[in-house]
Amino acid sequence: MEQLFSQIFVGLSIGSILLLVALGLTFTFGQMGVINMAHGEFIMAGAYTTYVVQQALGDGATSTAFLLSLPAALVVAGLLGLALEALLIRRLYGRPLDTLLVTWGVALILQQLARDLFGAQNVEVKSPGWLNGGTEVLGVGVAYNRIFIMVLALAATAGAWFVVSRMKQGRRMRAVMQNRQLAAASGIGTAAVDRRTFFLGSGLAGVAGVAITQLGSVGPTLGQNYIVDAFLVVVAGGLGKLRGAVIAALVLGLCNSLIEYWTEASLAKVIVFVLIVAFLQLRPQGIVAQETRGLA
Amino acid sequence: MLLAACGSDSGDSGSGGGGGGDTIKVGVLHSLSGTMAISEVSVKDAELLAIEELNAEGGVLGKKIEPVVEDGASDWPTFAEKAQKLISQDKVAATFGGWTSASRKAMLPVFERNKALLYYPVQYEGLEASPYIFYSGATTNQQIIPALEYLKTEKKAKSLYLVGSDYVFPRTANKEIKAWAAANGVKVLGEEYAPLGSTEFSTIVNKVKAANPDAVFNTLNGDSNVAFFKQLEGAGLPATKLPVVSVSIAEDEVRGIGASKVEGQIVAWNYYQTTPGAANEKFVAAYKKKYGAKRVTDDPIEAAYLQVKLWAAAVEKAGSTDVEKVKAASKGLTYDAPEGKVTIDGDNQHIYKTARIGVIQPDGLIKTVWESKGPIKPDPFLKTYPWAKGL
Amino acid sequence: MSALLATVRRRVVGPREELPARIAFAIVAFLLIVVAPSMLSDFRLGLLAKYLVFAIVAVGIALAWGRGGMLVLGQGLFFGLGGYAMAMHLQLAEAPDGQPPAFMTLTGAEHVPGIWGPFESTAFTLAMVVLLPMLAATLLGLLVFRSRVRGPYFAILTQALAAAFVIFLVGQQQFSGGTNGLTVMTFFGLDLADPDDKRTLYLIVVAVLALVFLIGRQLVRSRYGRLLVAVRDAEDRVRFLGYDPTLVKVVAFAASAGMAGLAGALFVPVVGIISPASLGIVPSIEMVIWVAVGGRLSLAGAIAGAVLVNYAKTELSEQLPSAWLYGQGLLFVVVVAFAPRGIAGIGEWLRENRGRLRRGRDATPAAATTVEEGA
Amino acid sequence: MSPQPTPPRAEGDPAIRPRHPSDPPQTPPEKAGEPLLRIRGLGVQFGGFHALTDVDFDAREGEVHFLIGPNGAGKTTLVDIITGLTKPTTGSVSFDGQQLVGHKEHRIVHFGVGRTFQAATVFEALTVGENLDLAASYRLGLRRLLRQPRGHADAVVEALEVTGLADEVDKSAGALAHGQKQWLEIGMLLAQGPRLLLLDEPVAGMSPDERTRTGELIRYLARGRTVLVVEHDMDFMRRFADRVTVLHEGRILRADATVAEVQADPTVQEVYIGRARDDRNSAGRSGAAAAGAPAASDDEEAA
Repeated sequence: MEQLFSQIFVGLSIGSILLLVALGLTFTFGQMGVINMAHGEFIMAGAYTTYVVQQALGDGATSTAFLLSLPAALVVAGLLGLALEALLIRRLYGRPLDTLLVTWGVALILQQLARDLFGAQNVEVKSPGWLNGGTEVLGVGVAYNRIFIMVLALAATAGAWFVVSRMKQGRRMRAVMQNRQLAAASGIGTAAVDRRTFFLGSGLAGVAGVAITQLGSVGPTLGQNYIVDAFLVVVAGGLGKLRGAVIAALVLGLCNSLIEYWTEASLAKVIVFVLIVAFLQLRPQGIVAQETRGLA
Repeated sequence: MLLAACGSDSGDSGSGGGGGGDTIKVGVLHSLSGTMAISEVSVKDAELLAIEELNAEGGVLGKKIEPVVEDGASDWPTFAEKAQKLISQDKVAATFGGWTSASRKAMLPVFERNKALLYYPVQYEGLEASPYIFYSGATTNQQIIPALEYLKTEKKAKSLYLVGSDYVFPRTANKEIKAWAAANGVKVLGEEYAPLGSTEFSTIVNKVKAANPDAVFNTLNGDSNVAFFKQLEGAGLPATKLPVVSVSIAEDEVRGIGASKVEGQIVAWNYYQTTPGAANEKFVAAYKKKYGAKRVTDDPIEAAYLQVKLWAAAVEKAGSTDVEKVKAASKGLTYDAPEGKVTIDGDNQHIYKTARIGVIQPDGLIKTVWESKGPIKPDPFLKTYPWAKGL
Repeated sequence: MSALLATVRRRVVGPREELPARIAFAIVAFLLIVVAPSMLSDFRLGLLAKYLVFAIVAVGIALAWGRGGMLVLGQGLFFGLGGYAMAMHLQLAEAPDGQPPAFMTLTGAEHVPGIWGPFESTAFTLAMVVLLPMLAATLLGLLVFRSRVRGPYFAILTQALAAAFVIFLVGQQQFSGGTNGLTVMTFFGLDLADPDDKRTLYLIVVAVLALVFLIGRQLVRSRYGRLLVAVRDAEDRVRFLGYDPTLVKVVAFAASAGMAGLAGALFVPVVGIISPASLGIVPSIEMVIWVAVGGRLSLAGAIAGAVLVNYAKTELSEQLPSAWLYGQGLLFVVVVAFAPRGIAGIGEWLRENRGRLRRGRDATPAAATTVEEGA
Repeated sequence: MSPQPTPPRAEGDPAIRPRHPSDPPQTPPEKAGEPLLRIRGLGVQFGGFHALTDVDFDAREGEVHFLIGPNGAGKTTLVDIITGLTKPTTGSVSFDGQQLVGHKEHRIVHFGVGRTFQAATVFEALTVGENLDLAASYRLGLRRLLRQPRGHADAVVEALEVTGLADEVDKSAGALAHGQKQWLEIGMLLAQGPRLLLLDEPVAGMSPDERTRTGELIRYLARGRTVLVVEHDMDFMRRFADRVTVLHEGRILRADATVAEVQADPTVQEVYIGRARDDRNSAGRSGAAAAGAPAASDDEEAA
């Protein structure tokens, strides 16, 4: 029983990591329909930002540096996203497969750039003291860094939800995503909205990068580990649906941890992939579907 | 156009070439790009240092050694392809290369086919002795078995949990460990593998915790170690409560992981930067002088360095770079390496090595806490161990 | 009026430039069969063989992606199925009587895994090399296309499957050899160390590539080929013409999978090893770039792309490993974003504009210069 | 840029001569036998929205049956249901005794039902001839599809002839003028030899000449077939319809009537005039719609 609780906690913890890395994609992929394969590299950029901030502030200020990295990573990754949107993606609207390949090329370049800037060796991001160690809740050992990531995922999701549904900016965003022509005709500057959506989506990847520094060390290929999972979360959740992404991330996290407990890590990953493919057979539109009429 | 671009470098591939002209060519074949570059670049650096030193002393057979450096790109077919290129196009006298078992397995047929020499510098899972490969890293009985003996005698461990990355070395090593454990009255409570590069160890840590072993034997690769140790600590199992012996973390990896994250962990190797002796002091100084004071030496780096010196000594002794003559001259050859005196075993072309157990210090260096009584004879097939019969 | 219709009725529709194409085919065949083996060293010829193996994959991708609009990011899966099937057979064949195949020294297993059994048979293996990937693709295609998963979703799904396949192979070391993969020394009596035998192997690769190219060409030029283009551009319209787009796509997807499997099977003797590292997300997407560079709409372009990109990789990564990684990224960006028709597009552009160039600037533009991409 | 569409070539062929108002009605509706298409109790909901409610509808062989109604009346939805694109919530659609509901789109085509779309969809990367050939080949098995085609089938030649696209046979369909694309799409239907044709706004965006030409095409098609036309253009309807059914807010307002009956129907006028007034108010359009000529053609809307 205690083991089951333990695994449920692990599942929620994996789920919150998945949610964090996929959150930005619900904007860029889900809403704009842009398949940004460099999303993983934006995560990596967020992680390296944490490293740079830490180096700049010195050893004494680990805690401050870490907290400061959150907004810094948001801005750095967001700006990278903005540049990508302006230079390339803008020219490729309506060519989703080409966008996918082009952004993959950008991902390769960013990886090599990281290698040249920071070395092929992984770099170490020190954890603030309050993230080390753990405690026991209901007989279940919980690490502080995992709790932090859950809280961060929750906060980021709430923030994203707030922007989308409560702010004027967010309403415009939704208007553009639902009907680009109509929105343009109603006087919304769709290009500006696209830019902001992309900034937000990419920035969230940067925030995820900060969290991921607390799991392992930081290297140029860090983003690659998450990109496929992140896309699967968005696809399974239903495009552009925050609610769907949350459910999908948590369900996938739980599936992963429970299956891994009964089998082994590699097999669990394979089984989860196969389950997603099977699920998409039943519900190609994902968990939360947009009501549409016909195909048009 | 394409054909012209491919070049027309024809010629036969004789064995043990590289001797024409004023120089002797040798191949240096490691991953300079891709995921393995992290580890292999340092090893390549060590080999180039050794070559430089040899050249400064006049080369071998009065000729300068000319290294031909190739990138295996962390891709096993590329290793095979580049090995073929070094042999048939560059006609190198010998090749120093490889890190992963997979890259060695990919190159092995190439060297055997062409009757050319490969020197391989990394500890590995054993169960191999190619007549065309010299193994300068440890085999199982020089690293893993001493580490197990240490756990059993010094740490009084009666039960073990095995955790490794999902690839060949951990799986094969764990098979050997289980056989050893069965014969030594030690219980293996579980065996878990994480996908390479994985940073998600919560479930594995939960399983370890539930099993409550006396010690963990860790064959995780590089980065995964950080996540594993962090999650162990988060689950209330720091190094002080649960000893973990790792066989894939050396000083160079600690540099990337961050010493603070693995401080106090136990490792098993044959050489540390802190290993005493004049030969090592000279080696460490030379390495830091050439590559920077921040760089560290470790077991594979030292093995890479010493294997170049061993090859040169064999060539001098044979008076030729001919492969068969070098092989013959290598039998029983000794050399004063940084790790101490090493000897080539004539039968399996492995090296006698001293086993050393160490503990990672806050500064990232490793302090020896136990060492074997003198160099251990290499036994890749574990023929002298009755418990290993079934393997 | 009726005279015009009479000519329409009689005219052969389709290939309009049959002769130049045949001459080009003959020249390339001559270069590959006669010139290359006599001019290149054994090592270089081996490399060329590898490039040509990749070209086989590229033909399949051009078919599925260029013609069918299915961006296949998981060809590594099919390449691997063919490759492992062949490697299993070759390892069994190489193993001395009564001894286990070479990879088992590591796993220490007592018995050859059951799944290896049928691969003792040469006929079974040769069939499986093509059929196994085709079956897998058919099954996947029927499931996925029927629920109208397409475009980027399909691409991501195939990518995830390639990733899952790699994790599976690595984890099932007892029958797959794990990360080490499987190495082979011989190929149906050919000794892979022997230069003459390697030359024979090279010629086999050339022959298979020619065959695959001709099959691909027939597919493209048949009514089916047009149907595939129609499905790419307006899948729903095709449905209302009475065709089932699912089946149309499955055929192209399965054909491309079969070609990838065949290539995988030849990759094994040419390179001597097959391992999960050659099949994952990154190698699979690299396969797509060959085709993007060569020209996704042209089978010949795809072949040229595979050979050129891999040649550039060999050369550049030898001299400037870091530059190659930037170069590869840039290649993706520049070709896909700004020259989606690739190398083949240059030739087409020249042909389309030949008249105009000759006539000068004031001449009227040639009709229909826009070939829309089916992205 | 694009060449002018070929002018109508109808002279000399009585079958595709424009119909004059003085002509007698071609089909005696009351006397026709079993309807080819019979729809009963059809209803469909999207979420909570009732797109169609309790629709009964018949169409007989040889008639050109217009389906009219304001936007959102459910015309296209009805066509979607007949062709299998949308699944109805209730009701049945039988075609020549064959139940269509529940069959996949491509199966329904094999029963002899063909349709066009509001926005002409032809395969732009293929030539005109290839488009028609593809349409004509839909009954071939995979083995024959894999052969390289030689020459054109009679059905393709007929379609070229009737649509006046013979000169453009090797032209890429993407390079055709707008009207020509519409004709090509109709020609593709023709090449398939269906017994029921559903045309969704076939004259949207066309010039008056092109409309006339299209109308003639439709009359040609109706020989031995049933043609169901969804249209906004009242003038076009008056010139070419045999029978008219009016839909409004998902219900049948007037079923199976003649043009004259519809024009005289006060409820129909009310629906259209009310709508025309709305249009005027919202878009500031000049009120072209007078009683008897209910709605302006909706080119902009259909584009």
